[in-house]
Amino acid sequence: MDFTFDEDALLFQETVRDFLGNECTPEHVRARWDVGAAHDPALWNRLAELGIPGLLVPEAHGGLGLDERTSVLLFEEFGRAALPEPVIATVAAGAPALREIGGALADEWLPKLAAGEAIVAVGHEASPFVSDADVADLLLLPVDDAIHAVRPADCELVFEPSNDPSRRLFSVGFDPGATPRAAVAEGARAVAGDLLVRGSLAAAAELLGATDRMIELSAEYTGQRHQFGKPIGSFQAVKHQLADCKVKLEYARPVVHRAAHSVATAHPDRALHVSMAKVAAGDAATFTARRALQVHGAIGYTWEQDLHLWMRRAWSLEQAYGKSARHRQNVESWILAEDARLGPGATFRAA
Amino acid sequence: MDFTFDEDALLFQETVRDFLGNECTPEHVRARWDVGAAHDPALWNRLAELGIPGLLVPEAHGGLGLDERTSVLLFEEFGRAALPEPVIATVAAGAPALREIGGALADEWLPKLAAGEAIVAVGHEASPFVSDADVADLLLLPVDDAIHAVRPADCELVFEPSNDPSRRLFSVGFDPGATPRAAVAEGARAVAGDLLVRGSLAAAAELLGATDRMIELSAEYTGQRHQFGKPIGSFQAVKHQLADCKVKLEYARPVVHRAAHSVATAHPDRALHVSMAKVAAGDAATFTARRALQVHGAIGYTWEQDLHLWMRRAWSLEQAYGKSARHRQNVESWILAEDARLGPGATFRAA
Amino acid sequence: MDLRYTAEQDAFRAEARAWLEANVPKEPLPSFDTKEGFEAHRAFEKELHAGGWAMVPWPVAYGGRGANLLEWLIFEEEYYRAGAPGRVNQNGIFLLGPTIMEFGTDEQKARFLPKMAASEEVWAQGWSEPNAGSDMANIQATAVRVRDGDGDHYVINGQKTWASRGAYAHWLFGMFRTDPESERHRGLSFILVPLDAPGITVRPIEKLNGKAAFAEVFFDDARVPAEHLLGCEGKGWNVAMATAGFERGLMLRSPARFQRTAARLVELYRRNEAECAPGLRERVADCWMRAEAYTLETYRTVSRLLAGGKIGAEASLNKIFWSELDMEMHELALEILGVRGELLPRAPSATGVEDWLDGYIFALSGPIYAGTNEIQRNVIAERLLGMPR
Amino acid sequence: MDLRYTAEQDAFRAEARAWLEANVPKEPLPSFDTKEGFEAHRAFEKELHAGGWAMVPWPVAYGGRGANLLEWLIFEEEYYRAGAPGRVNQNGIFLLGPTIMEFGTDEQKARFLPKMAASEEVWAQGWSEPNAGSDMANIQATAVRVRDGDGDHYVINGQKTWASRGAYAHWLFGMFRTDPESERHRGLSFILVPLDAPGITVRPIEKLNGKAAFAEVFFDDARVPAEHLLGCEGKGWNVAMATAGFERGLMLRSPARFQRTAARLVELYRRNEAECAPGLRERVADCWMRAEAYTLETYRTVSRLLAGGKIGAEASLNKIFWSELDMEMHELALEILGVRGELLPRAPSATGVEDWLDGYIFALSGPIYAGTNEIQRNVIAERLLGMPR
Repeated sequence: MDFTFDEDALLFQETVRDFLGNECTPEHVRARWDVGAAHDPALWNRLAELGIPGLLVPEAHGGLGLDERTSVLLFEEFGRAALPEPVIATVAAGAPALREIGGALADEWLPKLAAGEAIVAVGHEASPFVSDADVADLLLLPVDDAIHAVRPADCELVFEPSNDPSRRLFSVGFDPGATPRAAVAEGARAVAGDLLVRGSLAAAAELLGATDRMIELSAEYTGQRHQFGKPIGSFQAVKHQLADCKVKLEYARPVVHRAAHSVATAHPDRALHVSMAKVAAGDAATFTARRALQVHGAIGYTWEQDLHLWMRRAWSLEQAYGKSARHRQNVESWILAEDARLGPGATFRAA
Repeated sequence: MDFTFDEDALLFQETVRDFLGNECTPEHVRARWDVGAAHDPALWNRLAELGIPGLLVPEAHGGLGLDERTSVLLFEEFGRAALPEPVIATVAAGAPALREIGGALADEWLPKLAAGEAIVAVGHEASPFVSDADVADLLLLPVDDAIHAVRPADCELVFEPSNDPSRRLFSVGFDPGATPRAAVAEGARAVAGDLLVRGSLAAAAELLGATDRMIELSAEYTGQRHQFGKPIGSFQAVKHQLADCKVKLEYARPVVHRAAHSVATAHPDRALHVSMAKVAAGDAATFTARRALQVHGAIGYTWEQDLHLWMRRAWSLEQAYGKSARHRQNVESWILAEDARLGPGATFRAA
Repeated sequence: MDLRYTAEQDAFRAEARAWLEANVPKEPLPSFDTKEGFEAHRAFEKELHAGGWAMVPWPVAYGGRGANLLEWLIFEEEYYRAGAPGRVNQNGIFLLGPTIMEFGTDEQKARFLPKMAASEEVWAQGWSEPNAGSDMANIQATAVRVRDGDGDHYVINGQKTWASRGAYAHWLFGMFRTDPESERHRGLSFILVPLDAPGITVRPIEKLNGKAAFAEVFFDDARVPAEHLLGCEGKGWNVAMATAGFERGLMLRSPARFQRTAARLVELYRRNEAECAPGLRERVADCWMRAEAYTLETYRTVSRLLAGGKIGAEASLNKIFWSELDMEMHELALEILGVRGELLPRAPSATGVEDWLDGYIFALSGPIYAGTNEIQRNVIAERLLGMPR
Repeated sequence: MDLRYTAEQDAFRAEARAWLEANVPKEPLPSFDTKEGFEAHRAFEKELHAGGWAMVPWPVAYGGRGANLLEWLIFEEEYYRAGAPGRVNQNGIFLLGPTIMEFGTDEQKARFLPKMAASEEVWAQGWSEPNAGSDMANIQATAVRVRDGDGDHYVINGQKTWASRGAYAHWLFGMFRTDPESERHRGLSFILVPLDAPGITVRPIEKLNGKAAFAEVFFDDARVPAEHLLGCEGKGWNVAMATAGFERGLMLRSPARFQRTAARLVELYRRNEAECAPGLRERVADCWMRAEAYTLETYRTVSRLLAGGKIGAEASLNKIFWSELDMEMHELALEILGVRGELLPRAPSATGVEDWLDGYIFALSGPIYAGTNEIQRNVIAERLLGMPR
């Protein structure tokens, strides 16, 4: 029993944090918004140099062969930087799904994905939309018992603009009976389930990073902003709002980390653990978005101030890969089942 | 359209407030607790001198012949004083029920009730228990379509101690087929319904008074108690908790007052309006009980300090005549009905 | 206490309803935070004025209808019931208008009120400065009185910010420091400023939805005739406090607005109930009850005012109550909309999302503007509960 | 990261479970806030000690088991799983014991720890004074060092209050002002006081449920041998801060307690679901998730400590999290119980109400004691977020 991360994982996190601190600045994010795009091929190439796209791709396919016990830390950094790249779909959800489908599809696409040469977008039952379908090279679309691998060019894509310009949603016109398909994986219900679970986990990790950043920005701003002759951060009304955010964040974090462990080790309850993580991180982030705005006051309400880059991420990631309400219902069903094992000692037990 | 109270009603309220300030002190309440009783016949007699028992009894039966547009203000005072007398059952619910049943039962009991010589306890569908059945002279027990008037001595009464020693609950062993009855009013479902509505309204009004008193006690105490060299009431963390209580109180008050008007004028939506009142007042009171305790700190947590006299009233009145959850469900059903009239302009319209 | 409308009040309502049904645009106007929308709203305000409905509670002499506050409540109910456009002129109707009536000279009343009523002149607020937000007494923009060949003027320098309607308005009202030696609340004056005067630069600020809800206004030796001083020189704080009271209190946030939102919320829930988590039902009911409570409290206050009462620090209770309610109603609506809650209305799949997202973003500003809710809680504790400063 | 128990940890759990199954009383003991219950709990503590389970994480030399913190967590899980009695000795095990191990002399360790482990001596806390609650540095009780014919002593005067376990305990630990010229945090000393010494009067205080949870303690020239000073004279604040860290943090509120409450809450909901408002379901799930989060965070912290980390201001996060969770779980349970929620357990109709009402009243004190949650929020803001004082 050891809840600490490996040194290597922590070191990788630090590297990515430094990298994004330089490369994915608020100016970068705004520049992407201004051109009406989120994905930046140049930045993606540099992420590929760090091995990010192939994080979870087996070494045999050119990836780093790591698991969620490392990637969860990096997704926290993606959230902290409000990185507008399709990392959840391609890196966290798509690559493992291809790995699990295996065969020729995996052999063809995993090396390209790991090399940063292919972007994968994914569908799942928690949303009618597919993010970043327009910049993807391959779509993985679960229908009933099968996962269909389709080229975006063979589908009709309809842009569905979201409140978060970093989130590029599309309705995908796809007819299993008519649309040409690159491949079809039959009997892939479990793979499709895991795809959603993995996407939720990555979204939860990004939510942690976004929350942390909003708290940081708010503590900084309120430490500088003076009213009534002192920094507003010295007023309890401001302090206590941010303290509450910090409590929520620090009690969401271990839930997300445990979920990462469960996914990495194929724990039979991983879907439950990820639902708990998504709820905890989503609640922390939306709670914090509101308080961060409140303590910023009017300045936080402007387009110019950077705070809303993270507020929008908080709102849209709460939506992504299943809203809190959906995940909470998973938890409700689980704990109310006749044979649920609850209580002291049950936390780390297999089902 | 006039939402102000009559001068007479306001004057009566002031009189009762002064009276109870002298007669129903915390010491009085504690003394009743110590003897294991709530009702004090001596105090009841003095209340009768003010006309309280017969507030809603027609003048023809020896009462004051007032309506809820006066009594709602007095019940607020009963709550402010944490009065442990059976006023809700006898004065607010029992007397109007007898009046509506009419006939010999009313002719016999209303004059006694108005003179302070009879106490009435009531049953209703929102609770399996009957308050103060042991000190009552008559029980009104609705069963199916009838209201049974029964003498307590003819029933088996089992004491069910509550967290609030001022609240004396009893299970009443009553069998319509076997227990001797003073009278039976058949076809009295509507009367039984109004009995519960009137009890809920009075409980809501008492909750307002208890809330007001808890806020007052808390503002007083925190203004005196010094920590870190200043009164703790000067800290925002304390101020803002009490400010939130005050907001809840002041937005519950008009809801209760409107409900009183609806009951007094037999508005077709009076049950809805009373449910809204009970929810608003119950939420304000339980919310305030928690914050009042928190700002008092450890001293509030002792038996010696008076705060808990009102905290217990808040908790037990929230239970009385239908918990908030029950009343909230009434509101839900009403607003979600196909033909509900909602929106601007609908507030004062009859159904 | 009698909570029934009189026959006169019913007739007034019927008259308002009939006019509104005939005149309210069938399609929503574009946002008044765009130039096009600003003018469209202004055109509708002119129609309102022509119909005699622009300034319902104002005296007839200034272009109003001379109605009492209860009639005003009834009008507002009908206005929101009809889904009529937001009032681009609200700074005039609800804030500056009543302030001028209380503090203005006869000349000022005659000069400003009728044009305000007719929406010939639309007003921006100029309260805040970069260092005077919650701390409204920390105003640094100066107005120096100069009597020279051009007459008696104030020469204004400094900066205002968060001027609502500032991007397109014609005039701005605000406080300026006329006594350079003064501090805090003293030495401030309330001045009415034409935004087209030389030396004034308006820079629109985009709010969270990317629209120009407000503006920064820069003053560089801008000259304003001294007769545009409202109230006494150096006593601007008193004038402003009256205006702020109007803002927090009764006039600006009429209950009908929240009742309409609450009714739409119930409707939205009804349409989407099957997909909602079971707990949403009681949250919807709770919001509806709070909107009713706000209505009832407003009727109670109006009755009290009509009986000769005054409104004071209670306005701070209002501010907290409506701003939190509004935010929660919109939050809940987005929750009900589920995955479609994040779509912009122009998204092809956004059928039925209405304007809840934009409304949410607007609602988020409620606890901030017109004095943050933190400031209001201080006021409640200190002035209503008597707690120590 | 490896979140699986080792074979050794599983074996440890099995051993603890077996012992507890054999030894935990089948019927609940009376409340330790009564004299009878105090002695019954003390008798059970002695059994625990005899079985080697009294002070699991303490060194063997002092009567402990020498287990590491992870094993301690496992033991606690089994302890709560077994429904074993509350620890009347908790002030010793979790607070004073670790403090003496850190600051005590070898003589003090030998004198106090074994008797504490064996529950021969039960300890009360003596932090608060009438004017030193949240403001813990405002201590006024004095201890004057006197060397005379009777030896080297402190002569203590003043008053302590809210001394938990104070009504029946044998000893009290607390801070006293040894430097009469000093102010605030300086000049305080941490002294161990036998409550049977002449000049000491203990007055039990009844808490909200009418039981004597704590006491006032009056000191009137009470003499305490100088060797009962813990740590350096005048440095009591540092000692106390370490103790307070233990109190807020890891040791006292083991996650198993909240997991057990959460599991009972789920069970209660399952039994009463038919009568519950639909929204309660998600609140129950939410509470259960928070209890799990508290468990996970504790395992994370223990892993960090075992790897050589330290615990600091994070303890304030704990305090807020568990105290609010505990209160909400009990509130929710009473909500589920509906009209029976207000009944005392001895009421004839109180079947199935268990001890939720008493638990609620206990839980209400959580946000107050061990440093109010308001104080903890200040600590979080200032020390974890770097916000200005």
